[in-house]
Parts: sequence; C-alpha cells; structure tokens
Amino acid sequence: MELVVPARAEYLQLVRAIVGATAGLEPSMDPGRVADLRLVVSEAVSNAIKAQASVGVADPILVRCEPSGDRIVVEVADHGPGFDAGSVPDLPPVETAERLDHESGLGVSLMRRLADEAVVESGPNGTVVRLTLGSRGR
Amino acid sequence: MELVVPARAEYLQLVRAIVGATAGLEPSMDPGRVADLRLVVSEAVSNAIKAQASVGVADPILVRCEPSGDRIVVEVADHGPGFDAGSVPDLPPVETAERLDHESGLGVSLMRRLADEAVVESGPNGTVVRLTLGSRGR
Amino acid sequence: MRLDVHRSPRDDRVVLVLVGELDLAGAPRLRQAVVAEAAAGERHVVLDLTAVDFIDSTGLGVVVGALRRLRTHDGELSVVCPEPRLRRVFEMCDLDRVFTLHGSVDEVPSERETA
Amino acid sequence: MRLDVHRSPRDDRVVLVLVGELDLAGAPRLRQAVVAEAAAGERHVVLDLTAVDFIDSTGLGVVVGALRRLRTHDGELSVVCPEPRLRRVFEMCDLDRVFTLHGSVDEVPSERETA
Ligand SMILES: Nc1ncnc2c1ncn2[C@@H]1O[C@H](COP(=O)(O)OP(=O)(O)O)[C@@H](O)[C@H]1O
Ligand SMILES: Nc1ncnc2c1ncn2[C@@H]1O[C@H](COP(=O)(O)OP(=O)(O)O)[C@@H](O)[C@H]1O
Repeated sequence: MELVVPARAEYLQLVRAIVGATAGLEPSMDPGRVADLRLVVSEAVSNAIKAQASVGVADPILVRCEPSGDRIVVEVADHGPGFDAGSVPDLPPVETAERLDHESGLGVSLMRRLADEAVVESGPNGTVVRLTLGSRGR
Repeated sequence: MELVVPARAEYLQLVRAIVGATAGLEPSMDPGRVADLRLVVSEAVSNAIKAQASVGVADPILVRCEPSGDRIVVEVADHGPGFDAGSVPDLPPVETAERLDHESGLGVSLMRRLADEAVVESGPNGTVVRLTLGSRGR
Repeated sequence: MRLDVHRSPRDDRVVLVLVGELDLAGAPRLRQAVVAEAAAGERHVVLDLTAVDFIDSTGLGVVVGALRRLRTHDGELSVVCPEPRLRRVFEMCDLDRVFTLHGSVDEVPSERETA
Repeated sequence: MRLDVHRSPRDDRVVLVLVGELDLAGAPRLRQAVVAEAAAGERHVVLDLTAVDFIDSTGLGVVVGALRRLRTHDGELSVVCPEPRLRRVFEMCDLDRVFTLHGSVDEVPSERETA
C-alpha cells in the first residue's frame, strides 16, 4: 500500500490512521505493536515534513506500508536536504537542567528503539526511512 | 491524497476507511455525505478490481482523494479493459421476476445518483472514474 | 474482520446473523452460507443485517441472489435491517420494494403468515 | 478535530484540559496556551492529558518546553496522564524522570506542597 500525502502537519493524523488500519488487516499484529507503529510513522513523517519545509520544497511525502504476516515494513520518503543519521547528537542526560533546553531531538532515537529495524538512506535529493516492526512487542 | 492499493477485495474496507477519514478532515462534510462517499468509492474500486481481474491484470489501483472546502473529488484509476459507460444496460423493473436474475449491475447507477458529478474516462488502457461530492446531501 | 456469518436455527426458520462489512470481500461468505441452507432444504432463511456496518451494490446483489436461490427451492428469505443508513442503500436501489426490511428478528412473521 | 485546549482555573492553579492528538499539528496550540499562562503570571499550570489519545516526540517536546517556560517565570508545571499507552511514550524517552505523571487532576498536590 502506498500513500502520497501533502507535506502538511494536518495530514499526520490521517497517515497514522491509515497505517494503523493497514496493520490491523494483519490478525497477528499485537494492538500495542500497532500503537508503536503509529508512533514511529508519526516521527518519520513529521521529520519528512520539517525537512522539506526547511528548504521550501512542497512535494508530497510518500508512505509505503507493506504488511507481510509476522511483520510490517513502512517506508517514508521525502525530498528534503538529507542528513547523516549516524551523527544525530544525543540529548543531555535527563537529570541535568540543560535537558530542558531541548524541545526536540527525540524522534530518530524513538524510531530506533521501537522498530526491529530502522534503515535511513539519505542524500542531497532526500531521505528514505525504512522501518520494520515485528507483530509482537520487543 | 493519493493511494496506491493492491487490486484485491480485502483492501476495499481500508480504502473506504481512508477516504472517509480524509473527508472527515473537512469540517463542512456532512456525516451522511461521508457515508455516500464511502459507498461510491466502494463501487468504483470494486469495479476497478473486477475489471482488472477480467483481463488478468495485477496492477495496483490508484485512488486520488482531494477535499477542497465544500466538496471532495475522488478519482479511481485502473488498467482494466475499459467500457462504454454510456451503454451500461438498465436493470429490469423491480416489480418483475426477471429483476431477481440480476445480482449485479447497480454500481454505476448508484455512483451517478449519489455523486454531484460522475465522469468516466475509459479506453483500452483502462478507466478513470472521477466522482465529485458536495459536502451536503443531494 | 470482514464478514462473519453466525447461524442460529429457530423453530421454523434459520437466522443468519451477519457481522462486519458486506462488500466484494464479504460477499462470497454470505453466498456460501445461503447455498448451504438451500441445499439443506431450509425453507425460511432470515438475514439479520443489524450488525452489518456497510453494504454496497455487491452486497445487495448477494441478498437478491439469496432470495432467488431460496425461491427456486420453494423457500423464502426475510431481511432484518434496522439501521437507517443501510436501509437507505436498499431504497436507493428500489430494493425496499423487493424486500420488506424488518426492524428486528422477532418482527419477522413466520413463513405461513408471509405466504 | 486535532487538538483542543480547554482552560479551567482552580483556586491555586490553572488546568489546561487537552482533547485530541498532540503532534506536529497540535503542538502550536498547546505552546500558545502555555505562553499565555506564563505571560499572565500563572504560577501553577496543570496539563491534563487524560483525553489525549496520541502523543509523539513533538508533543513531548512542547511539554518539556512548557516546563522550562514556566520555571523561567518561577512557576511550575504538573502533568496528568493516566493512560498507560501515553505514559509509555514518556517512559521511552526517560521523561517520566522529569515529570511526575499524575493519575488525575485531584491527585496533583498544590504548588506549596510540591515546592
Ligand atoms: N527526513 C529527514 N530529512 C532531513 N533531516 C532529518 C530528517 N529526519 C531527521 N533529520 C535531522 O535529524 C535531526 C534529529 O531528528 P529527530 O531525532 O527526529 O529530532 P527532531 O526532528 O525533533 O529535531 C533533525 O533535527 C534533523 O536535522
Ligand atoms: N472500471 C471499469 N472497467 C471496465 N468495465 C467496467 C468498469 N466499471 C464498470 N464496468 C462495466 O460496467 C458494467 C456495469 O457496472 P456496474 O453498474 O457497477 O455493475 P456491476 O459491476 O455490478 O456489474 C460492469 O458489469 C462492467 O462491465
């Protein structure tokens, strides 16, 4: 299943609903796992929207969603500026006062923690994030 | 919003859910009108699936859905054999016994009756059905 | 879940309770169930659509086909359909003139009364 | 509906009841509401997330930002979040160590007690 959506925050809710409904077609998908999926997709699509906005690109975002029995693969592709996923800085420890200065910077690490596999292919023409989630919780 | 779905009946429910949710983003859409929309989309996508199956084409079906304030436009495109929408035969009158011999043949007329506008472009390479529904009932 | 068919035999009829969506995906299941009743010589089948939350022309087609099939076997089909949104689809296709749409299973008269 | 913010003043605090989904689309609304409370000199703001059915890292970010902003104004932020699925997102990001997640608005101690 493939979805082409405007790169606008109002569509996030719809994308989550669609991906959740697609996952729901797989009887093996744990409801908690569907919640994880909705979360990581929201992160990936939010990043795609922000990335394109940062360079003024108005292209739609592509979301591919392939359930296959015991897992579901979601791909989110944008035409933003790209980034180096290996060098996203860690946030300051939660115990420190500086932590509160950061209102962002949790998305990539959440995706990594919740997905069984998270692959980022990124270059100057854009980014594809491919997330694989097994049907049961980690 | 654009959706590319496998040409399989199991996906109808999902397409209806997605189109319904998209329409739901428009506060002006009457709930009864969203129900009409779900129905005509189900008809159009069912026809697309059957048309492709009749000639053994496995391509996905394309569903475009554009809400715009006081109306929503849905396009369903397939790579089936095409047909002449102008010469779909009428069913026998409901009073007659022959009516019961027809288990099918209601889809196109339902779409025409429920949509404010229904345009069919069809040729040997496939069919595009474009349905426009205003936000209030007819 | 797409369409589930629950069979519930009563004194003089069989009620098929449908749960889910009655479209191209659900149609074969219902068709099969009706074929089985007709083959078993069942005379009065009641389709209970109370828990059906969607029907389209493919679904209506199967209901029409069910009526024809049962009549061919000297049987009868009744339809229970209390939900206005579903009734509307029957009405849009003039099929409310072919079927009486009953409000509940208990409102369906026995076969003798209907005949 | 995306996110609605309902303001409900109590004796010693203001409760902001959020309804909807707290993501990139809903974030500006909440941010705005908190800015307004801080500007008005409100000392204790309670965010009630009971009716929020989704939160992601953008939503969490706004909650972190709200705490920082209120502290800058010598105020305090409390978070009510009874729903396990939402709590889990705070926990995944270790933010349950920054915020006490209260089960209900009535469980939130008054500002004096927390200080
Ligand atoms: N799709 C993307 N395209 C370009 N840059 C991205 C993309 N996704 C993430 N990034 C970069 O990685 C950084 C960290 O992302 P993330 O952990 O999701 O936090 P946040 O998006 O809240 O800043 C972002 O600030 C951005 O610079
Ligand atoms: N997308 C399509 N591609 C090819 N033929 C179509 C398509 N849609 C409809 N048709 C033709 O028009 C006929 C009438 O369609 P319809 O009124 O929906 O009834 P039904 O699909 O139940 O037969 C179909 O039987 C089919 O031959």
